[in-house]
Amino acid sequence: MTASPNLMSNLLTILIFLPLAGAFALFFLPKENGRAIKHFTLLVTLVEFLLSIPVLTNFDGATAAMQFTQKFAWIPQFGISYNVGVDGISLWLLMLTTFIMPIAVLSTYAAIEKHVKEFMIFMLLLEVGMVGVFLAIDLFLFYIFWELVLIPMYFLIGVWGGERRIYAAVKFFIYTFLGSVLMLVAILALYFYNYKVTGVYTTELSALYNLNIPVKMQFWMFLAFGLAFAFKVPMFPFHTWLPDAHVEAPTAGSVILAAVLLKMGTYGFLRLAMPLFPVATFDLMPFVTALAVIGIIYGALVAMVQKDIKKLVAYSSVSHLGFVMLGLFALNIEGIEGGILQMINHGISTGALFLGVGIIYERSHTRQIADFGGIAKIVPLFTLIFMIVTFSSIGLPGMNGFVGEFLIMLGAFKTSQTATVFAASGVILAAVYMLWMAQRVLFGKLTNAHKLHLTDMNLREIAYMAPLVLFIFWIGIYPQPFLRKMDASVNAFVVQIHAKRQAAIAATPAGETLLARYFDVRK
Amino acid sequence: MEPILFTLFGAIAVGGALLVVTRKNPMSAAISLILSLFAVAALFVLRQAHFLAAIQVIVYAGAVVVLFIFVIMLINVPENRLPVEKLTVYRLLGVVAAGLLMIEGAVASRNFSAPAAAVNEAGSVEAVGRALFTDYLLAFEVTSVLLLAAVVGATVLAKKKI
Amino acid sequence: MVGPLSNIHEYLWLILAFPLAGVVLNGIIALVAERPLLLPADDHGHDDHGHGGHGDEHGAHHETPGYRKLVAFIAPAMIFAAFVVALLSVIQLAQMPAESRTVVQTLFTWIQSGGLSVSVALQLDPLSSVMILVVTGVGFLIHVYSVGYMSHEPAFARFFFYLNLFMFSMLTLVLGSSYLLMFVGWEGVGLCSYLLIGFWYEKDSASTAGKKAFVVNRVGDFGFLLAMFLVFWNFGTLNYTDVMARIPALQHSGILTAGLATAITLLMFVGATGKSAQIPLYIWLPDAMEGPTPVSALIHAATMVTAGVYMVARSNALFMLAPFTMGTVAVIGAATAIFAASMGICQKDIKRVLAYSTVSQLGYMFLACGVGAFTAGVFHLMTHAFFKALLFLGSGSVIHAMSGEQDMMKMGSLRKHTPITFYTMFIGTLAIAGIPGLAGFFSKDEILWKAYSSSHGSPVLWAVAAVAAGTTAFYMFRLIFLTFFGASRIDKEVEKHVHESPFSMTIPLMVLAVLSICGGWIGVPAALGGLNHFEKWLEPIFEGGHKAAAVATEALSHGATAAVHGAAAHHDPMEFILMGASVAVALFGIAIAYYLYMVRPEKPAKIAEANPNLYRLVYNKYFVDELYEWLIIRRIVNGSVWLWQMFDVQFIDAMVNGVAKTVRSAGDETRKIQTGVVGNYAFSILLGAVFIVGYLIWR
Amino acid sequence: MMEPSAYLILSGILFAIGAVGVVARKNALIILMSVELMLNGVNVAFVAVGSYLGDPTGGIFAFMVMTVAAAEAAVGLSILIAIYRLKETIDITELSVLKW
Repeated sequence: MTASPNLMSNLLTILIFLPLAGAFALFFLPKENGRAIKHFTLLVTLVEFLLSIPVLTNFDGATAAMQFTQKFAWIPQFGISYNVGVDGISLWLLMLTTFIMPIAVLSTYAAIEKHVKEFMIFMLLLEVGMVGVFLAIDLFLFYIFWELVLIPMYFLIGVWGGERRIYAAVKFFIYTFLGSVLMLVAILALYFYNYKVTGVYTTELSALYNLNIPVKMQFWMFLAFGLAFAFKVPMFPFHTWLPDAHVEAPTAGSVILAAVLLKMGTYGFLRLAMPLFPVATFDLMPFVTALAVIGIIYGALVAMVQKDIKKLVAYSSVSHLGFVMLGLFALNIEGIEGGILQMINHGISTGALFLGVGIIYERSHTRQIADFGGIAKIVPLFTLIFMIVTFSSIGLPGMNGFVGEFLIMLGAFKTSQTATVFAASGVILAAVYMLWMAQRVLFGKLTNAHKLHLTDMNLREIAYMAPLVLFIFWIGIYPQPFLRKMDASVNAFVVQIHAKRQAAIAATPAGETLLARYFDVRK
Repeated sequence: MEPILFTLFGAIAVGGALLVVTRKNPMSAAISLILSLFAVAALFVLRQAHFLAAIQVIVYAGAVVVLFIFVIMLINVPENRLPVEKLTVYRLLGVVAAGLLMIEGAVASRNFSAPAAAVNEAGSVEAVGRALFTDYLLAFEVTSVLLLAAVVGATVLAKKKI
Repeated sequence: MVGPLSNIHEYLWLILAFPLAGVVLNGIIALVAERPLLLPADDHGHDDHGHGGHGDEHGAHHETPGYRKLVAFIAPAMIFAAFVVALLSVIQLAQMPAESRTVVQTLFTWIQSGGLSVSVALQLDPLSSVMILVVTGVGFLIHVYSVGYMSHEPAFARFFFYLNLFMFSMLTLVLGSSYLLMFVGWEGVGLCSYLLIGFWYEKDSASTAGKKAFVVNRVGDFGFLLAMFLVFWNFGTLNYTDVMARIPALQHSGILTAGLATAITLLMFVGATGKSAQIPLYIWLPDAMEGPTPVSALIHAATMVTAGVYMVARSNALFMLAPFTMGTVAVIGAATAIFAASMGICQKDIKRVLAYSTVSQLGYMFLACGVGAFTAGVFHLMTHAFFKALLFLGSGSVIHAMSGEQDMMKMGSLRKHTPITFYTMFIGTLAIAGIPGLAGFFSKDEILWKAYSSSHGSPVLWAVAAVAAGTTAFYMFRLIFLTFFGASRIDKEVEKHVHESPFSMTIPLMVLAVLSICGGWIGVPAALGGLNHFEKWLEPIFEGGHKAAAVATEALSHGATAAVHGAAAHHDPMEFILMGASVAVALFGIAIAYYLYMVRPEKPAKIAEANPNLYRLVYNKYFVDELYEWLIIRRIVNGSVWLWQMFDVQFIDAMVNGVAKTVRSAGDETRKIQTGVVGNYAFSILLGAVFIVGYLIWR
Repeated sequence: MMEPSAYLILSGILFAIGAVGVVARKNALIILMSVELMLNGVNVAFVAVGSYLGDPTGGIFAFMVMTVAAAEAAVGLSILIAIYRLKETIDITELSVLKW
């Protein structure tokens, strides 16, 4: 690749703002011409994806430093700068976002008929926010993008959703917004604390990482940040917005929601909550781990008894994201790499599941499991792909889900054996709910054929499912390229938080309890 | 001399004001308003603000109140359709609150004292005119715009059909 | 050897590559050629052609499409190629010195993260060589058989796609050089088992059985996974060779205690009970008979279900360190053997009898492992693969002849119609019953003897196993008598079509029959004057375990290993007595079967009538399925519904909505301040002014 | 010479009386007149303080207030006329469209 150095240094900025330019350009397309609008959006997202490939190929996996950084002052009075960069942690999430967007757009070709222009503008705005979140290395900038994501998704659900779309959209918005507000408070507190200590106003992450925040303060800030991210992930018991949002959202919305938006929560933990507040991270680890494990089992159990396929997949997300959280909070390389990989895996597998549900929903206009049965006979190709995706979601070796889950549980096992034992039972339950669903939808006697109007996948659908299936196998069989790119960053991350924690322990008087540290309770 | 005249015109102004807020018939209230305004104009004279006193009479008594009277006659609400107003707790509370504000105003102005050698020419036509066309020229011009807007607005609002 | 094949071990990967090529080719054919077939243009595709094996009633043979011929060639050919490579590899392995008979071929690094580094690497050693020969050999025969058996199946290519995928997974399982790769194969065969059991997915019972198999296997995998984690965090590796090599050091440093070994091995054994259908996870295997019969033969008799035994044998060094686990394995094995055998007595479905028999025989293998006689376990694994595959294929041939009928009560006198099937099956039955001279006798007898004589064994285990052997002989001969002898109870309509199967099916039967006779001769025990090549072949694998156990018991190397070998070499007269006893028990079982089903055929029904409750209990498999259903599944489902409806919706969501409602109603109340009357607003302003001025004055 | 506070207190009284009229009356015409009263009260304060300080600004402010008062009266009364045409009432308690 002979990209000019100029392009390289501006690449991330281009990636962030290209969709914005696309959205702006969409204003000038006639709204009657839905086809053209769809094609144009697809083109924009494809170009975005192609532009993100140089980031991947030129990314140096040997260093933990931020790469492709670009920085200029934005509000210098407050020390706020436009500052973007990518490292081994955000790299794959960026790639996932740019990869999943064209697929999501392609999936709307038949599904979205009304207000196509507005839909596509929101899709592109959403991409701006998502890419921005993963690339921002300035706290303020991060927050801006973080909030920016909410608005388009709110409209995607609220305008193009199902019957209870308004309820779902408002619930989604308020739920996640509540968390964001808490985070904003913590950001301000951190900002002023940093000023107090260093005398400099800055929101730059690299500067804030170096702070030695008092443990008590860490505790509360971690809670504030953590809550914001936990809402987004979503962790048990803050998950109830997810099934509603997923069920009501249009297919493309569900795909993006599952594939990328949820990852923003886990990414937030990794980028902000954990490295900024390492001591609190360690001290609250058992608590988070417990919630993660509860989420795994709870999500699986509740998914098992759902009657709506989309809701089932939504609850399965709760379970899978529980695995991701378990891995991240294993706080060792295996767990965190597994966690990051599992974020990607979940994006691919669950995204594909939602696409699959969308394919049959477009034809039959029902998502009730009971309405289907035996459709394998009339849609064999769909069945094949859906089963591949199902098994990927179950975590069958040779497919992507296994590598992630295995690393996660391997890592978590070192940290907490009990948690892992329970988490591993989630593996059993995953097989139960996915296969039960597959059986009831795909297999058995074909009873409802005339009502369902099912036809097998068309070329367009094959075109967007095929890359997902490819990656399902690629990550499953040869995950090395994926793992190697994140090695250095994850290594540095683990070393850093462990070192900080050790320092904090050394600074703590012997015999002081956790409670004492946080609540000034002396024995 | 000033205290006597002040007391006299002050009493007329307050009395007229009281009549304004207590009359049931708007026409009586309007007439009482003229009384009060004239008394205030007299007070302005007492403070050597001749220009403002003149304006007070011309603009207020001459224009504004006349406008009121015109409107009263124009819409000509029959006596029996005037709002019935009884003494309620809410009204009393309003009186109490206004009284409190008055007391607070009195307390606040208690310590106000003028500089010893005050030039009492500030309110003269010349002084006001000079200030108006130098320092406050922009404000003056903007005022004219405001009045124009009011004229247009009033016309548009009061028209039956636009 | 010379030439390009001078070192066949460099081509080990071919053993996997051939079946994989089959998978790809058959998959493409299935997608391209068969997909349009499945799409119903109109309703004519809707009639019930679910059972491929008995499509005769469809009448006239259509011209076999070309792609079917292609599939019929590719699938067995690939397996045969793999078999050839496997055979050559093993021959070369045998030429190497006994101590160095471990060949590892690393293909590429699979997962590397932190301390974990797992390569995709193949390991050929005596144990895996036995396994690959059995898997590819028997697998090839069954592929050939399937070509005939499935000839009427519309989804012909899909079937072989699955079957080749299974071979690939199974070979990964046995050839993988680390626990993780074993797990890959382990889950892979589970997947294929799921797909093949549910092959006729339109039958609800089939897809349910497939799902059940997968889920129950997953329960076992749960244990396997945890065992792997324990191994990794204590040994720092998942490779067999490294794990084995590190045992002494870890024992020395006190990390590898009996407790840890027990934990690891018990968890592994949980995995084994799932895969190899032992108590309490055996329940999926009988249901797995919903799959096509060749599948039952290949997966649910000869190969996949023995994976648990392979795993235990593979980890023998760890198991030997955990006496408690050994005891558990032995007891579970013995209990499964007798329990499953008793369930086999009353079954009417010919395949279900064989299924319970398989469970029972697997119990023997675990019993062997549990008493430390891993060689005997693996030996029985091999002979069982021969005769059980034979029996299943034979039953398939019977079913084929009977146009899909599986109920033995509707058979009888088939001997005349299907002589080849009869004779081969009869040989298989003799073998499983433990008649001296046939394969089953040697392996089973060795297990019985070890159950008695080994330091881990006991007379009780022997007695249980012997009774189970007698029971086995009884129900297997019951099967033979009911099916092939006596008066015909066949439907008149069906009887017209009864015929011997084509050669593609009978030849594999004959080959397997030969193997069922001779297969045991390589392991004739020394007591009978044999050389027991088999034990010598596997010795390098199992001596590690004995050494480790010896270290654990502080009785240092030479004494203990000598003792173990001494026991094998020592000719105990007891061995002959017990041998005789077990043969007698088997003959007794056969005699009872003869009496009940040949001499007095009306008697069994009477016995059943006389003990209705007992009969119901046994016939319904002790209601274990129902117990699980009631005790576990119903609880979990109801609990989940509760969690969803009550906890999720009524509690969490109610709280969320409650907050929203509170805010809303608060707004509802406060908006009433807005009266719309100007004076009231003015009053608020006035009040505000009062307060602000008041504050400014008196602050 | 008069104490300046006397003017200020008078101003306060006029303002308060006007305020009472605004708050307590229902007749829209009277409310508008009361507003004029309040403005007048304020004017008294402006003029008095301006003259005591010898600063013409007080007068200027009073002048501005008067202008605004005139404009306000004109617009307010025309609104009143429009409302009366529409609703046939000048009772502000009946003009509560903005309620809730």
